[in-house]
Amino acid sequence: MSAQMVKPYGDTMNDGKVQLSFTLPVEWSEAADEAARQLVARMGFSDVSVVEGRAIATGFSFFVVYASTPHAIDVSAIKAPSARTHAMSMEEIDAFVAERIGRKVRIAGACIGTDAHTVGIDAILNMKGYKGDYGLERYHMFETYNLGSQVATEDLVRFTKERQIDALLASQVVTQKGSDVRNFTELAELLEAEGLRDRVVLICGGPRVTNLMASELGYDAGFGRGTLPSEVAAFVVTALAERVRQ
Amino acid sequence: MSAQMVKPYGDTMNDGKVQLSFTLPVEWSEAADEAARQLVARMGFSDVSVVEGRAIATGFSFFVVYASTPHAIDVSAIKAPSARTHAMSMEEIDAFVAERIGRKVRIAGACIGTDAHTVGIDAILNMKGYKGDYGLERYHMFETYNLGSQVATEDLVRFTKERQIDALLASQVVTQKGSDVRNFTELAELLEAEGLRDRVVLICGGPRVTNLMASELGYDAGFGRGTLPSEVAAFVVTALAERVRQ
Amino acid sequence: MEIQIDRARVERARELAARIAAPVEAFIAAHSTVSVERAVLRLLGVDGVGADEVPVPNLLVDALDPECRTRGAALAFGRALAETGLDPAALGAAIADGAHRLADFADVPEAAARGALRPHVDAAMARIGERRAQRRSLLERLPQLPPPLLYVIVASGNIYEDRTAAIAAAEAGAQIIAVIRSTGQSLLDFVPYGPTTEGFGGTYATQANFRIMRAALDEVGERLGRYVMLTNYASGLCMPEIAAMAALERLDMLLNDSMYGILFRDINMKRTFIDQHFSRMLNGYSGIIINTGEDNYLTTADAVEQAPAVLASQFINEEFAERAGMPATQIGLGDAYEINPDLEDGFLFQVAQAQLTRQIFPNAPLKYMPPTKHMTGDIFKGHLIDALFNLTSVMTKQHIHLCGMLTEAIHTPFLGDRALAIENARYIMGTARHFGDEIAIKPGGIIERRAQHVLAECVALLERVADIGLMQAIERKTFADVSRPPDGGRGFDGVFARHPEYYNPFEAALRGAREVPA
Amino acid sequence: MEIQIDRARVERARELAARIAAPVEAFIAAHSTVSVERAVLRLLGVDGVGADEVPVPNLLVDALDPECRTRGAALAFGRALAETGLDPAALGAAIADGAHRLADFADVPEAAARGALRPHVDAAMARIGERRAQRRSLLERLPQLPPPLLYVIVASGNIYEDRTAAIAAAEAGAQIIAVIRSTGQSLLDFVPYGPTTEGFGGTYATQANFRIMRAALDEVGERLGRYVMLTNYASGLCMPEIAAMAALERLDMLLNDSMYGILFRDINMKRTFIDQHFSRMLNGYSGIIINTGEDNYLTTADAVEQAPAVLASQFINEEFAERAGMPATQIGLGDAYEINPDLEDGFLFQVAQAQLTRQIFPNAPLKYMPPTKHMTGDIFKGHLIDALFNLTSVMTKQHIHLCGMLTEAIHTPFLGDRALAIENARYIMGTARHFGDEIAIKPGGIIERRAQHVLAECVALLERVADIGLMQAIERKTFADVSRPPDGGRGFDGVFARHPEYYNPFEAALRGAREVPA
Ligand code: B12
Ligand code: B12
Ligand SMILES: Cc1ncc(COP(=O)(O)O)c(C=O)c1O
Ligand SMILES: Cc1ncc(COP(=O)(O)O)c(C=O)c1O
Repeated sequence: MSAQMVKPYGDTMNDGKVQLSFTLPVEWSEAADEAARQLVARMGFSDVSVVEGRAIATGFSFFVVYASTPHAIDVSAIKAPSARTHAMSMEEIDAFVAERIGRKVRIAGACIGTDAHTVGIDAILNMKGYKGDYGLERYHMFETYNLGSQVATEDLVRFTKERQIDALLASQVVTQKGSDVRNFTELAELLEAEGLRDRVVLICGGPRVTNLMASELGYDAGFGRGTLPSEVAAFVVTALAERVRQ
Repeated sequence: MSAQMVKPYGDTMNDGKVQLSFTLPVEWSEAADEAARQLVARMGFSDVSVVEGRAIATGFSFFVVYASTPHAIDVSAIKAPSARTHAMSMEEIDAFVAERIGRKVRIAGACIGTDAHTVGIDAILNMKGYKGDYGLERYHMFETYNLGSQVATEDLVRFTKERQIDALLASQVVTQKGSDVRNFTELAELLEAEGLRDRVVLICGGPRVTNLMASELGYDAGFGRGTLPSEVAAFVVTALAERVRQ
Repeated sequence: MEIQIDRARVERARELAARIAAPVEAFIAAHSTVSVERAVLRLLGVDGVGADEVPVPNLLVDALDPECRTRGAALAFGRALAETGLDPAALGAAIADGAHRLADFADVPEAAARGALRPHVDAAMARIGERRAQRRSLLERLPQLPPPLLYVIVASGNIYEDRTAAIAAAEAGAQIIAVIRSTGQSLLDFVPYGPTTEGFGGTYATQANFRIMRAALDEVGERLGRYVMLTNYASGLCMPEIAAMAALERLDMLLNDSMYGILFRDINMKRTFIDQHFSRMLNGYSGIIINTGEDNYLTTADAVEQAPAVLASQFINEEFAERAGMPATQIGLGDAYEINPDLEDGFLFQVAQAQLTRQIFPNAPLKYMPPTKHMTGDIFKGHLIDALFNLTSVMTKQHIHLCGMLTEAIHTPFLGDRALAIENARYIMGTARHFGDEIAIKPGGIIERRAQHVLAECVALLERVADIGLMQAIERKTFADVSRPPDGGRGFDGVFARHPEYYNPFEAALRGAREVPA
Repeated sequence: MEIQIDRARVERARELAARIAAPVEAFIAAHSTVSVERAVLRLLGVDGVGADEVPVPNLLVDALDPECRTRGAALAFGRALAETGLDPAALGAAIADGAHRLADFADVPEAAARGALRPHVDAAMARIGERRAQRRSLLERLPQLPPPLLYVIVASGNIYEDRTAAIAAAEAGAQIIAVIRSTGQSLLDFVPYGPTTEGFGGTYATQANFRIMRAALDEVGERLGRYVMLTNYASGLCMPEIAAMAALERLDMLLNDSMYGILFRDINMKRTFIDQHFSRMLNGYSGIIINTGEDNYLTTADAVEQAPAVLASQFINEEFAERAGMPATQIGLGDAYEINPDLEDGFLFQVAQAQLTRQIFPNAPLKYMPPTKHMTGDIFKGHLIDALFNLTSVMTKQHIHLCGMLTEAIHTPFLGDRALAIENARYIMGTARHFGDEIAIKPGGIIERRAQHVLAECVALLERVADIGLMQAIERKTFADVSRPPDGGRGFDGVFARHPEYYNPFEAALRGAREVPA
């Protein structure tokens, strides 16, 4: 594929226009505006325009800036395959499992670590589903376990072993101080240590998760904001069917 | 003065947090989000988080990003003196002129080039003034000429010569394609060429003008957004009084 | 939602507007302008440019001797048509390159001239009629979403970038696209020619640009299943010509005000009054909705104080438009959301003004302009001011809704800005869709008192104008705080008195078609 | 602005709430918990930590043998006080380091114990009374701006960064600062000690942190000429202790709900009911406004469907608070703006709910929570959703207004986010200050019908709960779609039946002071 370099677009191709905003811990003055301008210039931007600068508190000023970046990115070189590619309906998926796997698929999901944000994983698992798309519990050919929130990775791994889980779904919504990456990594390593990694389709999800990040963490797939249950189901069964074939 | 390095402040000193938004001329996909992430990383940011990425039209996607910049700026080294430093009331200024200059000061203002945005320069000149601060026409010791909009620099220079203007106020609101800088420069050069530059206090203004930019363009002062007439008046009379003294 | 207003005051305002317009109309009837004549030639089929890019219609009208001009360009041109047997386009070209001179045909009898014009007049009327019918059938097949109709501007200077931007905006939900003109085009006494790619703060209005944009919007309209309207500017020295071009290229709206050019562009008032009349006759027939420019009173002075002037201008614009034969449904009177955002209860005043306008002009497709003056570099706050503007619009059932841009104080809109602006309008207008229907305004409260005050002050203002006459009133700074002398300003040299035998074939045709009151 | 609602239905709901609360109250009266006992010790003056950072109140209560515990920690402690002659702090320390054992004083007569406690009980009551008086006089001298009172959170994890953030927010216009607790603190069965700088998604609630923040806000309040309120969380396993600490450090508000911990933190229901009662007795006396947690129903399930549950919970919270002796003016019932922004007319539903709550609880300082669930990474749209939330709040006269953050879906607020959020609220609430007073709601319209529907459904729900009993109802998933068994959940082991001779000196003192119904 030939390179396809793109730059941010304001109103003309390749103008490189970007909007920025930030707070500086300085008292506002015209010099503070100038400091903001020089700071953005130092970041490598040109045509820096500080369009707003004002005091927001004693010792703090807020800025809005427009500027042009010289950087471009070759979009043809981006490797970020989506996990959401196998579009299938619930009925199709059930039929697919019946035919290609020939038994119920066992799926377990949990919000791991100290994270208590279950709404996202519930949206994937609960009957009701998400945005009109039914959750995995509703699939005839799935046996679904929702372990809830704040599930320790050890407990999840033990459960996986005991119940011979086929697909494991881990959720992380809190991302502060990298807790999501830490917990996901811990889970993958523990599965590996227990010799279970190859036996499960391992999936992570959450609003900041990307499929790329998931594969870097050793997961089979990652699902981000707006994921629909059927997208996850389709991925799981396709991946399982491939293993069956091998 | 010792160096005072500051970085953008999110919620902790020196976290370097910056918000960005931009459009890329690419169809939205998860790979587009990744392209946005890599692009911002290429700009030199770390901890890049693409918190929003979506199609806004065929072939265009919009992104909101949070990231940390490694750059800091030494605010103690910023040289950007303000022109708004001599706080005086209208009455004080009139008294100052009477005492220190001893005659009425002749001031001319105009919106130069093809710019027709007179609201700003009118705010400085007209009786009524701006935000409760009277305009220069109201000062007893000023003789004020408002030449209006779209005034060619030659006409303004001719007028300056004919009426022996003491202070010249030029406004530029339209900044597209650098027209403001071009027009301001033209005016300064023409005054120079006519040998008038040293005889006038030369001031520029407009929403994107800074005092620093003004001095780089060879002006005595520059006034930006939110300028009050009395700030301009105070600068003019102080500068004139200094010339008288010299 | 309804405000109690004194209907007698509204009646009185309309009476006064009629008294104000009548003498001006008499003046209009006795005069013409170079731009009216050029518009007539354009309608007949004259187009193209000669040496130095001067448009052929200009070459022709400029070539008329003063006496001949007073009879109208049509007669002179008709004589040449009769004699040469050429079609109008070819004849125009021939005159432009010196192969013929209009003066050479002075002896051709007037009846022959009229006869030679007839088929071309009929053809033009038919073509415009077709455009109008086409719009109607497209709108039936590809219905728009219910109003407020989201309207955005494109302004890159390059018609091809504008096209990209317009398509993107339509996809995002825009229903009307306006191509902003390059700075100062309104002061040019000619219309530039051909597709253009270099404008300043906007893109030149040319017939070719109209065509490019119309084609793009028709295409995206088919794809989206809803008709996307196209707008341009007919203010300025070439008002009638742009109205003619817009009619031919099926634009749907035109900025067109009876006084804007006088007050805000220092165009001669007589020139403006005559030009607006003929352009509005054309707009009426071509089904184009005009957008008046009352928002300009609010951007240049205090919006709370200027409210009565806005209403007065709306009455005057309505009156002039009706006298040119326009139905209320094509008179897009302007208003704007320009009150200082930091004024306590400013929102209530905005609601009062918007609802007052809605009630006084129930059939007008009101054009509601967004906050501009008080927008700053604080794009976050700007987005909020736009949100309350959007809310006011949907509450008071405005018709043409210009989407405010969070970057208004910064640059002409980026593609992404437009997407955010449309998102803003769609969110607010969806979540509060029927809010206006669900509430009643408290009798005697802040909102109602404000509306009544504005109406009362407007009547007082119109009384003063009616007393001294509109031209005098404009000279005496009654509007927008500027004084314009009747014979000053740009374009006065293009105004001339009609000879008793003056002939403009379209005037009669348009009157016939629309039964314009004489 | 007023919605027609069926007052009989409101009466009925209150009757039902009383029927629901009565048996629970009887249960409460017969039980106590470890946290209640620790709170008693804290009020007496016991503080500090022993080995392994275990708080002294925990060491003491854990040291009581089960039988002795049923009579209340006060008696055992009183015996030791009487015998040793130490003051409570010194005695606590002595027991913590093993110099004394509570069991050693079992023989001291009860009357002596009560006598030894008396001066310390009086001193605690006096100190809390002083704090309350101090608040009142500060509020007189440094009056707040009129409501909605802008409330923002700080949540850096480090009390000193929080202090910086709080001062900045107050300067920007915030009137109430809440320090969000570190994740999971509500599940700790002790209160951490001392100033803390490492929290996760929030900062630990400790008495030292309360003091640091109180001092900072008092200082900025003096500077700004308006009192700035401080809030923290009393929910969780240590509700009574935090209420005690907050009373002593002059916090102004506390998150405190009669069912939140049960439903959303899986805390044992008996523990919660007992704890909320004693903590509310304290809150009542200390003048602290409680904030209930109905917003949680809306963030975890569909906001349109959950509206009746929210109202039902408000009635139940009101009833329990009144039974603990709280006046209506201290019962900050919760609500939230959580309807899907893309729902047509969703804004009308929000207005209906907010106005309904306002009318049913006219004297409650309602706490209005911002949109959170439907906030996304699109900060521009998020800012708009917050704007309509702000508008709804000022229209319906909410009292405690949590400012929504445009970055809600992204991170705990940055300093700049808070400034933008406050700017949003101030702009909207200024420009639309009296809008709510200026409009009437259409009878029988969408808004009114929605309000009536929610009320009717709420009554139906309360009928069901009254029939089966609150504990049973919770077990049967009546609230928030979760089932909690009466003896399940965290902290059940800390619940115990009172001995007939159980003694809690503050219960009597608080009842005396506020004439709490028995
Ligand atoms: C609701 C909510 C809560 C509720 C949670 C209730 C519950 N039972 O889940 C309550 C009130 C309890 C809560 C508490 C807290 N919260 Co909270 N909360 C939110 C909120 C408002 C919405 C989250 C949500 O439900 N989104 C809706 C769901 C459907 O979206 P989703 O999670 O992205 O899920 C979708 C996809 O991501 C994907 N997905 C998610 N998981 C998975 C897993 C798999 C395997 C797959 C395939 C897909 C998938 O599919 C879903 C459907 O498309 C967010 C703000 C926001 N708007 O995002 C803050 C937010 C997440 N909370 C936050 C914080 C800090 C907290 C607290 C720590 C605050 C405190 N100090 O007490 C506590 C901590 C609790 C804990 N121990 O984790 C922060 C996190 C900051 C960060 N980035 O780290 C946020 C962003 C708010 C903020 N700005 O401060 N919270
Ligand atoms: C009002 C307005 C108009 C009015 C102007 C009426 C008039 N008589 O001035 C009208 C409608 C005519 C107009 C037309 C156009 N406008 Co205009 N307009 C604005 C608007 C909304 C407000 C400007 C304003 O009045 N601000 C209020 C005054 C008080 O502020 P100010 O100018 O900053 O002045 C203060 C200070 O800067 C300072 N100051 C200013 N000058 C001077 C001089 C001196 C010596 C000193 C000491 C101080 C000083 O003191 C003032 C008081 O504090 C802005 C958007 C915005 N919100 O800023 C767009 C804006 C300036 N316009 C714009 C454009 C593109 C145009 C047009 C080209 C559009 C077109 N294609 O037709 C035309 C061009 C006209 C022309 N030839 O210049 C762009 C400019 C983009 C850019 N950065 O280059 C803007 C930013 C809008 C946009 N986003 O597209 N406009
Ligand atoms: C009626 C009308 N015409 C035209 C314009 C555009 O300005 P110009 O005169 O540059 O065409 C405006 C802009 O505000 C307007 O309101
Ligand atoms: C009543 C109540 N208490 C406490 C909290 C805070 O949560 P935690 O249980 O972590 O203290 C909330 C948050 O929504 C609440 O509504």
